[in-house]
Amino acid sequence: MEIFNYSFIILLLPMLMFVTLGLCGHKMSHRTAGMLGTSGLFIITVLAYIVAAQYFTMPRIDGVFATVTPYNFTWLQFTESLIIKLGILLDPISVMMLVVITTVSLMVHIYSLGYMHGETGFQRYYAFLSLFTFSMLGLVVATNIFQMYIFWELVGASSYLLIGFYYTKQSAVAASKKAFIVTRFADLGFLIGILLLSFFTKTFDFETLTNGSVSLIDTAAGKSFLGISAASWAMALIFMGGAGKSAMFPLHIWLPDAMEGPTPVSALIHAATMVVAGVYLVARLFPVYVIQTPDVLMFITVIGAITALYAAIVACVQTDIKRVLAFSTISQIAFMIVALGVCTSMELDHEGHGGLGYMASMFHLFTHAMFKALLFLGAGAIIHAVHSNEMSAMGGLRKYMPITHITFLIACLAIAGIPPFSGFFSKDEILAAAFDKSAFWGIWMSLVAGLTAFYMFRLYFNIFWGKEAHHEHTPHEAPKTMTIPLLFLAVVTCFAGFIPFGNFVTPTGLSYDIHLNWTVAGTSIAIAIIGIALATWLYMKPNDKPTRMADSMRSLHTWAYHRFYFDEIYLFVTHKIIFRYICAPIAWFDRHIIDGTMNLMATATQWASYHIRGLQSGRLQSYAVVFLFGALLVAFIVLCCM
Amino acid sequence: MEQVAGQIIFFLLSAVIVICSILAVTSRRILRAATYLLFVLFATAGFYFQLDYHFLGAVQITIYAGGIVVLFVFAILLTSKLGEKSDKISSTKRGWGLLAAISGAALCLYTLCTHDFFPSQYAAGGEWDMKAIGHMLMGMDKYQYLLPFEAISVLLLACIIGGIMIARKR
Amino acid sequence: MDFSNFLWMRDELSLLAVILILFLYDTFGSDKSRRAFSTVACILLAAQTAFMLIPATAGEAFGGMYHTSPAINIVKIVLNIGTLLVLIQAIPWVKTADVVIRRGEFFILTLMTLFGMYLMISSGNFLLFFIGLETASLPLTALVAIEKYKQNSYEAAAKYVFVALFSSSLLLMGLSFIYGAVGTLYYHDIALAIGNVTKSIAGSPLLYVGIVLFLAGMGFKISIVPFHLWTADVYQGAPTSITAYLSVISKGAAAFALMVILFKTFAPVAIVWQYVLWGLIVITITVGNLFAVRQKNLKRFMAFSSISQAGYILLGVIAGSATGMTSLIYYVLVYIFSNLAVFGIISVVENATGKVNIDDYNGLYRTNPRLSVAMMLALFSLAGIPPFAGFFSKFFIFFAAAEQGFYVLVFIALLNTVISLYYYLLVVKAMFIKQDDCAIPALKSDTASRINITICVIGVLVIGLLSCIYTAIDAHAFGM
Amino acid sequence: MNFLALFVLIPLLMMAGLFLSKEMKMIRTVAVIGSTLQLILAVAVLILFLQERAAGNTAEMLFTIDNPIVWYAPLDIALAVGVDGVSVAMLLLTAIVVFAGVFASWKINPLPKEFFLWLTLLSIGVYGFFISINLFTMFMFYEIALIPMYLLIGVWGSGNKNYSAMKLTLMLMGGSALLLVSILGLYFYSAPEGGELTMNILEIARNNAIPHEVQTYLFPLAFVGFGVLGAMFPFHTWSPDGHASAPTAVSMLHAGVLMKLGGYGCFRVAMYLMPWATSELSWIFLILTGISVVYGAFSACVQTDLKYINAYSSVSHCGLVLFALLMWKTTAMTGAILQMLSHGLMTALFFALIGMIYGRTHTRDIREMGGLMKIMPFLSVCYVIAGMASLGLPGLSGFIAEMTVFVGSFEWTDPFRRVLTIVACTSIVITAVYILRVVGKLLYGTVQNEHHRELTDASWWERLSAITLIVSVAALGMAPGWIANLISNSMSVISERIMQYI
Amino acid sequence: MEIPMIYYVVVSTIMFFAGVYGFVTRKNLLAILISLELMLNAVDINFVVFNRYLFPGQLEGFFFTLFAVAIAAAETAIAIAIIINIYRNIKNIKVDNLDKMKY
Repeated sequence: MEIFNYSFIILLLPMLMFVTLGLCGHKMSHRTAGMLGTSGLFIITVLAYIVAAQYFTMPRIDGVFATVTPYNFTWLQFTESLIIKLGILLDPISVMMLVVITTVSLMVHIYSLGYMHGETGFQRYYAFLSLFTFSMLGLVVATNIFQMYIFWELVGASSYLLIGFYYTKQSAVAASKKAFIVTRFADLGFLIGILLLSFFTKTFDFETLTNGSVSLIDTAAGKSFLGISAASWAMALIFMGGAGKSAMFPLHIWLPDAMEGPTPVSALIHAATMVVAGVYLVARLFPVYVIQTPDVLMFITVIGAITALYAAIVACVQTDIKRVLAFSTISQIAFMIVALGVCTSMELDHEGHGGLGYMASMFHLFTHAMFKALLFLGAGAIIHAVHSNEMSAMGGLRKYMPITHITFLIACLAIAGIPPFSGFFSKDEILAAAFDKSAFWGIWMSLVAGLTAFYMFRLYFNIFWGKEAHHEHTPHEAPKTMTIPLLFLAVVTCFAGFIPFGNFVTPTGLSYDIHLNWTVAGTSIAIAIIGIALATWLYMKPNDKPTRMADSMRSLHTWAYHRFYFDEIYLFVTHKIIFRYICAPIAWFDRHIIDGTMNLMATATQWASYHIRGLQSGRLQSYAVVFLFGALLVAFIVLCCM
Repeated sequence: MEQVAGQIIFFLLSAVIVICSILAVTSRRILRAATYLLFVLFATAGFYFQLDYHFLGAVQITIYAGGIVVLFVFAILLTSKLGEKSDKISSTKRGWGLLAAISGAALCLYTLCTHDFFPSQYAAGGEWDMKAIGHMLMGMDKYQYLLPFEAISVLLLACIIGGIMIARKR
Repeated sequence: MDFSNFLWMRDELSLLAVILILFLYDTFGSDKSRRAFSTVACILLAAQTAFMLIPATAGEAFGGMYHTSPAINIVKIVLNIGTLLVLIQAIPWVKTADVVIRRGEFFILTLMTLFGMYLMISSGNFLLFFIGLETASLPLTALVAIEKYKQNSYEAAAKYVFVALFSSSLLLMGLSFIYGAVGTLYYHDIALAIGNVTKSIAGSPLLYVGIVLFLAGMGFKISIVPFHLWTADVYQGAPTSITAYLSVISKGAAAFALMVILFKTFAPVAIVWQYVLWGLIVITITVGNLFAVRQKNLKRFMAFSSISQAGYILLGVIAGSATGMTSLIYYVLVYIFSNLAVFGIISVVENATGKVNIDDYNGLYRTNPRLSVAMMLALFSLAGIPPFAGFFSKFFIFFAAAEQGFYVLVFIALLNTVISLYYYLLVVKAMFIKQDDCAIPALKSDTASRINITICVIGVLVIGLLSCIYTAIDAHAFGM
Repeated sequence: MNFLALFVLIPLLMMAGLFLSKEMKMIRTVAVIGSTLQLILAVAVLILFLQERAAGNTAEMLFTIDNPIVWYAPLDIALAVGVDGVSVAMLLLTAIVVFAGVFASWKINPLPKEFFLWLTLLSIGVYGFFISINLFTMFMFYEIALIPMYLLIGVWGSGNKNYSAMKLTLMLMGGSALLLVSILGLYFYSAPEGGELTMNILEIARNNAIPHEVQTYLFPLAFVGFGVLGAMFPFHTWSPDGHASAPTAVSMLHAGVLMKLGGYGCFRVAMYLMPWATSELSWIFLILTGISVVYGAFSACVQTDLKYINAYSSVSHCGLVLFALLMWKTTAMTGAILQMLSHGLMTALFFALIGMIYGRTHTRDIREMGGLMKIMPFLSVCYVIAGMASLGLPGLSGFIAEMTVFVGSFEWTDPFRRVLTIVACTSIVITAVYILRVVGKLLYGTVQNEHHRELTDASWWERLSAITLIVSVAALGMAPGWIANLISNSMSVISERIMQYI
Repeated sequence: MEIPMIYYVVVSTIMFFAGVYGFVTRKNLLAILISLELMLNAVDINFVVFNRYLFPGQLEGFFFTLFAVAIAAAETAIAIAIIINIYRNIKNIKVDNLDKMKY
């Protein structure tokens, strides 16, 4: 549609920023580079808002916001039907994502001006940020699954580059490697899933896939593997890609380590945007999942639920504040995943609520992006002040950093689900959807919500209250560049819950008025308050209750502290098994057996050469004997054969 | 009668050839070996006479006995002391020799004996006329041998030059 | 008497004239005038070669005793070119004090062996063939011993003469068997007799054994395994020029003669000799290669290389077709240039420094780049690397063999080219890659060597690219 | 002659020029002018080709000569040339890599003249191979391309160079031995009974007269023959040693271009001419190449020598080329060619960078290096880009190639091919592992050796060399459409030929 | 009774292989040469006998023998020249001394 012709700038500009900063950045001053990047992003943000405004003010067709594809050109044609196109697809969720990404990214850009001040590689940092923004925007506006995969890989790479930004630090390098390889492994599943899906449906196009014109079930009918139908395999494998990016159990191990990156990066990539790509992916293909492969959706629910609980438990005992936030992120994303998983149909109106989870999930995605970015940026400000990630180095900071304190508290309240902060509304919808599906999931998720409130306030109290740690120099409030984003996000967090989200994003596209189910809401508020109260009791004032409690649940605590030893298992499998029992033997095999065979041929030639030298004895008469016997032998053979 | 005499002469010659051949290759005195060779060559000439190839027999005696054996004797006298006995042959060497000789002989005899020679009868053509032989040697047609005759002269010349070149001191 | 018979023999007669002139010149020329002897000999041979270039027609003389045809004429020209190159190459060597007194004999005997080869190739009768064979080998024994006070030289000569005599007696035995089985020694008549089904000679063991013994005798000349054992010792012991002559001319002539006889005479029993040759080719190439791999002495190395090359040459024989003949002649031609280039360089180095080991060539490129490059080109040609002539000749000979369906044989031969490449590369490695502080110093070669090596290198570079040579041979070749 | 012959003539003139030049400056000038001309020529051919196609010329091969110059008439050896989309792409690849290679060996020592002479000879072989459509000339150029390797590695190489050079040469020659047998066989069965035998690939294909049982023998010979050069398991072992020992430009040209001869030959000779055998026997080679893909990647994971890592990675990538070819769906085969191009460019880049790093640190052991990003940022960034290309980052060439291969291979429905495809897919993960391992150890982290701190970053010629390749990699990765079309048009012909046999 | 041809052939074969035995076992070069003469002579008998018994119409075997005898003489001459040369160099003619070049 022509009114969105300018939308390509949203993609082009960050790309240009990346190229400019990447190629010429080292010649610029820090200030120029930072300002260039930020102002570029500002333009994009404005454009994204204009797009959103225009899109959502468009007249609805049959009560639905039309899907708009302003650009879609052929990039690479595989076959007649399988074509990778690059284009821009605007529909409610992609427009919503555009807003989220640009907003958070802009905040992070501004914030980084202060946070990264004076770092070497400042220009590089902005270049990578631009690259990430570009990739992420490309991902959300993808018109087809292959375009999504392309940008999916690109966000992975930019995440790799940003996590490893402090490349002289061994742990950062290791973390970046881990993040990339784990997600890459998940992407393998994604790729195979795409291949399967496209093989059966003969298309990559999201529109074709989701508007019901091709049916995966029909085309893949009768094909099964290990008792599971090909359609389910395809969709489950695609989800595997999403699970990797969204750090779902058991592919979550990279995310806590990814906190080695600069904190704004964590806020942008590992909290607000990239990690929700998995959710976005499932949401994109939601019609396929919900209509054609509900069994996969069930599987998704289970994975999400396990992850949510697991991450929440682990988050309760971590001492590195960024890790707490990381596990909290995992847990919250799991909420979104569960919300999608519990959907039973596309319907979301007065007759049926089967699609409520979809709306809830997207809503939570939106709110979570804001308050989690806020949390991370706040944490960044704190780390900036105390130069440490450990809780033990903090405590009592509320006096020194009032703005940070307030904004952090708002975010904590939001994530804990206390009204009227945004988190309450979205989480409430999720719980409602879960209860809709079955009471089991509802209770389970409510429990996790309670844990969320607990660990968030444990974090909050440990940082801002409790015993004051010894500081080498007094912590001070962050500079303006850092506080402005905090304040902005805090404002958003406060009011985002009142956005009539259901009017914009629903599975069918039909408008839906969110109405709070007060039973569910009440329960969730109660649980949240219990959690907060517990945290207050334990952590508000310095005391030995936490230690005692940890002692009373020693083994659980240890296991949780070590994240249930998943890293160790992975390390064991990769280093001890794959490296030692696959790679090394193959390398050995290659050098000694394959190569050995080749060398053996050479050696055998030499050996033969050495051992037949006696033939050439130098003695005339033995020559004659050989001569004669040679002739006789030939004659004999001829006589025998003829 | 004549046939019987011929047979007796044949067996006599054969015996001389066989015995002297063996002695020629086993005698440890080199001069004796040369002498046995001479006997063999004479007996061969006898064969030729018996087969009515008198000219060939004469050539055999002239060239071999008159030429080659004399050459041998000169060479032997030049290179070895009189009465010198050569060393004993090692048994492996003899074993190889015997094996070579016997297996070779066996194979050749087998093929010769199994072959069905097609006229397989002695055709008493009698003695060829010397003039005819001379014409054949000098003729240019089929079954005439001017060209080999000329060619062998080149060979002999070459051997003379070569032999002199090697044998002379300078 | 029809003396016009001799007109068919213009090649032989002109060669004899050259020999005679040289003989008289050597005998009656003054010491001073004989200084130009080498040059004169080369010029005369060149002139004779030029004379032979006049196209010949096919025909036979002396009642079938003597044959000639354009193909045979081409072979003789090829042999002449080779001999000419050997003679040019020998010029600096015959100037050395030890040999100069035997200079006349060297040239005359060499040309006489060439005459013998002419007869071998042109004969139509086993008698003439045998005389030619002996003419081609007996003077060579004298030539091998030409440096008669050197241990290697006389040892080589003794080995050569005794093995030659042994092999020719076996060959004679074979011929006698053939004679006994067929009743004639004329090629044409033998072919008719064997081809005559009613006589059923073709199934006779006597004939087969005769052919095998004949092959063994020829195998000696071509140095086919297991009749090759003299080769290495003789090549090593003989003066380099003689080795060169033995390895290319003598071998090439014998191979061609063998081919002509097998084609013309034993075509009806082709299956027998083809199978025999099949086996012989395989072991020849393989054993030659295996021995070559571990040689230190370059001349001995070239001996084994030439043994394995003999196996390749026989691929043209086994094909038994016109293509086979073409590719064989072509192969020999290329082989002459490549091998003589190598021997030319060996003799330049040997004459100047007395070094013949491969290790002595370490670092040669740094001191003598041109020699090294020439050597490398020649070795690559021998190994069959494009774009040098050897690649084409190898390809064509494989082509000929494959045309007749000998794919397995071609395959084995090809695998052996890998081994052969290995040892040729060893020499290249010595020259180009290895470093040596006491490398052979920069040499100044004389005009004759330069001419020789230049001609050879040009030949190596050009023969393959000029298809007209192959086409010209192909136009006259004949098959079974 | 038509203008394709310039591909051979220009290098020949270049050799003449090099031969006559005396000093370093002159040598460089000649080399640069020559390689630039080649590049221009390759681009020109590409443009002309596209124009012809756009003009509706749908002949299988373009720029063929109507009456080829007959060279050896009795054997039907003619100087027949012609190009299709694949050859054009390959010519361009060669020209680019040669161009980059000249700059990468700017300071070659000792014997610079000889080095460039050999390098040029090598490129003649490669160009000649790609433009030939006569089996004989193809084979001839193939061998011409092989032999200079020996001296290039032997004289200018490093490490265990004698062994490597010999091994490489002999193994490749062994491969060409197999090849020759199959070429002879192809010729003798090239026409139906009584027809005129031919060496011309197009005519052989047109006749399509090779009996099936003959194909059964000839196909494996031809495929393995070329497969050796394509580093097919288990005939790949020349590659790690050879690449490790070769000098920079030679590794570049060898891995970048020469190995492509293998893949190109595999489809142009083995598959195109023997479609029946391809459809019958491809499963054997699919298994072997499938093993190559994974095996190479796994082996690369534990290597410590930079060049070994890259060589094994080449085994893996080139295995994917052959793998995709054997899937003989148009898409898969197109992917194979894209993979050839991609691998050619990025591996050349890799080797160039490794050479440059080695030239400074004098070690290639990743355990002895670290933190190079600080010391030589340009080279390090290039290395990261090369690594990203290798592990298939979108936007760089590796991605589109791999994806095309996988999508193409996935068109098969039988479980055998499907499982193999999935196995091959796993290589993208393993590739990531070893690439990141190297990047992590080599470029990131702290400086291992204090002496390395004094090292300098790339000089202008090194930059030029690397940038040329990076631009090509990125161009291919970002705008693959046109080149994929170029290739798939040519590939569909072959694919359809084989398809008729199932 | 006429003497069967095969008798002659048997004798010649025995002579030939006696020569082979001598060639292989003798140490003195001259003795080896003597053995060679036996071999050559044996073949001559073959030719003559085949000619006389089987193909008496032409004298091919006869002439072959004639020329072979001449060639044998030439061969002997050259061989003896070489042997004498060896004697001049090392003062003996033991074949064992001729194995300096090997392998």
